[in-house]
Amino acid sequence: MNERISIKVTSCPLKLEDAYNFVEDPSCGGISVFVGTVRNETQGKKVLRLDFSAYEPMAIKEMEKIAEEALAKFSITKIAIHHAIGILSVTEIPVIIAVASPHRKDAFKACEFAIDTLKETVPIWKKEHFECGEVWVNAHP
Amino acid sequence: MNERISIKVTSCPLKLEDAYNFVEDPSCGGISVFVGTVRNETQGKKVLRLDFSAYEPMAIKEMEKIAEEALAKFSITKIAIHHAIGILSVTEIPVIIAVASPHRKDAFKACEFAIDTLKETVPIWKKEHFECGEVWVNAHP
Amino acid sequence: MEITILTFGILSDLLEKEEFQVQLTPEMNVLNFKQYLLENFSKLNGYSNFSVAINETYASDDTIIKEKDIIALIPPVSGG
Amino acid sequence: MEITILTFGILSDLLEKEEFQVQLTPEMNVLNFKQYLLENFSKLNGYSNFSVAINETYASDDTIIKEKDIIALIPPVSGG
Repeated sequence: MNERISIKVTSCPLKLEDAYNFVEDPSCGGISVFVGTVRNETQGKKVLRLDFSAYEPMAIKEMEKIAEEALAKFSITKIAIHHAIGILSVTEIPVIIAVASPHRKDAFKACEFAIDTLKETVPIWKKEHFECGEVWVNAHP
Repeated sequence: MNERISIKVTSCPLKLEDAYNFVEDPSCGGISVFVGTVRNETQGKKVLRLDFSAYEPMAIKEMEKIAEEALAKFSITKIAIHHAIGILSVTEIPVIIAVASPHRKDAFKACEFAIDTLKETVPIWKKEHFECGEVWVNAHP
Repeated sequence: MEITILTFGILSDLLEKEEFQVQLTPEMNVLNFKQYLLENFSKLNGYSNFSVAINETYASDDTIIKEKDIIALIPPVSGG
Repeated sequence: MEITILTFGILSDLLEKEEFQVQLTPEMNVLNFKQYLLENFSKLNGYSNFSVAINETYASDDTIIKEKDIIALIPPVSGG
């Protein structure tokens, strides 16, 4: 795999410093990091926890595609895309994206591109657990 | 001071987890972090280190203004703006900005607004040290 | 030909399984395969809001399904 | 009236000091103060590319300088 890319799908807790340390580079002046966190509510309903599942080998392939596309589209040096699966509670971290670039605008743009595209294409699903029931997010139009 | 704001100007090394832990919040689904790092070159010249100095009380006031303006302009929950002063080597961290919001777009926009504005208004100066000399950045038009 | 089908998310719940085999006629394309599923699996209850991946890559409606392909039914994703 | 001036960045280097006192006439505004500095401090060597802060806030050209104000000379910033 491209040494400028770090991709991970894991059932262990994600660590901010893993993604950060991977992308940090002497040639870079800025690092943009996006951290997704589990919110305590959605559309007015209290969320207890989220359960993430993935089609893991395909998810990794799609995340690699996003990283390769970000490297091609933006003047960035390194990118990390890490996603957790399994049960996560409020404030826990489903996703971390970190991008390092010589100039900061590229890092911001690439980081936003990566999370937007991940949410559209990567085969990972979350089920929201409420006090009274559960629902697959996005499953119904 | 507003409890949704963390401002710091310090001669100690900045830590990513300090800014992150301050903004993390159960109501938030996304955290955008920008980390400025010292690059090894500028305009083709090799940089050895940067020396940051500040008009500290005014810098803190201006950073507070940026944070208050970000809270007013964007739907964000918390913001941290931390800046280091003193001598920093390549890959060390002059600035960290972290923003948490219920929805990620607001965090990205506010984080970019904060770093853009900081670079325009906050009275902090850096001197670049090269192998053969040094220069105050931006001092000459 | 016998084809392995993987299901994910809401489709695992609806079909009550994460993997199963079906017998398909050769030269079937993805669009016809989706119609076949909807006609033959009443548990789907008309749920057609899914994409099809073949061998871990999104497939278009006119992709032809081949022997030994691994097919995955991909409901709308919600990662991140 | 005696006023304290703080200098930063390149201005500390040019003036070779980080703080000094000047005697200003009352009712002087910021624009006139900048002209006064350029005329009386040859070490500035015509360097006029700076802002003026009064009591830790950016001041506009027409702000009147008052007794006990603390004035800071702010060259172009380069934090971040």
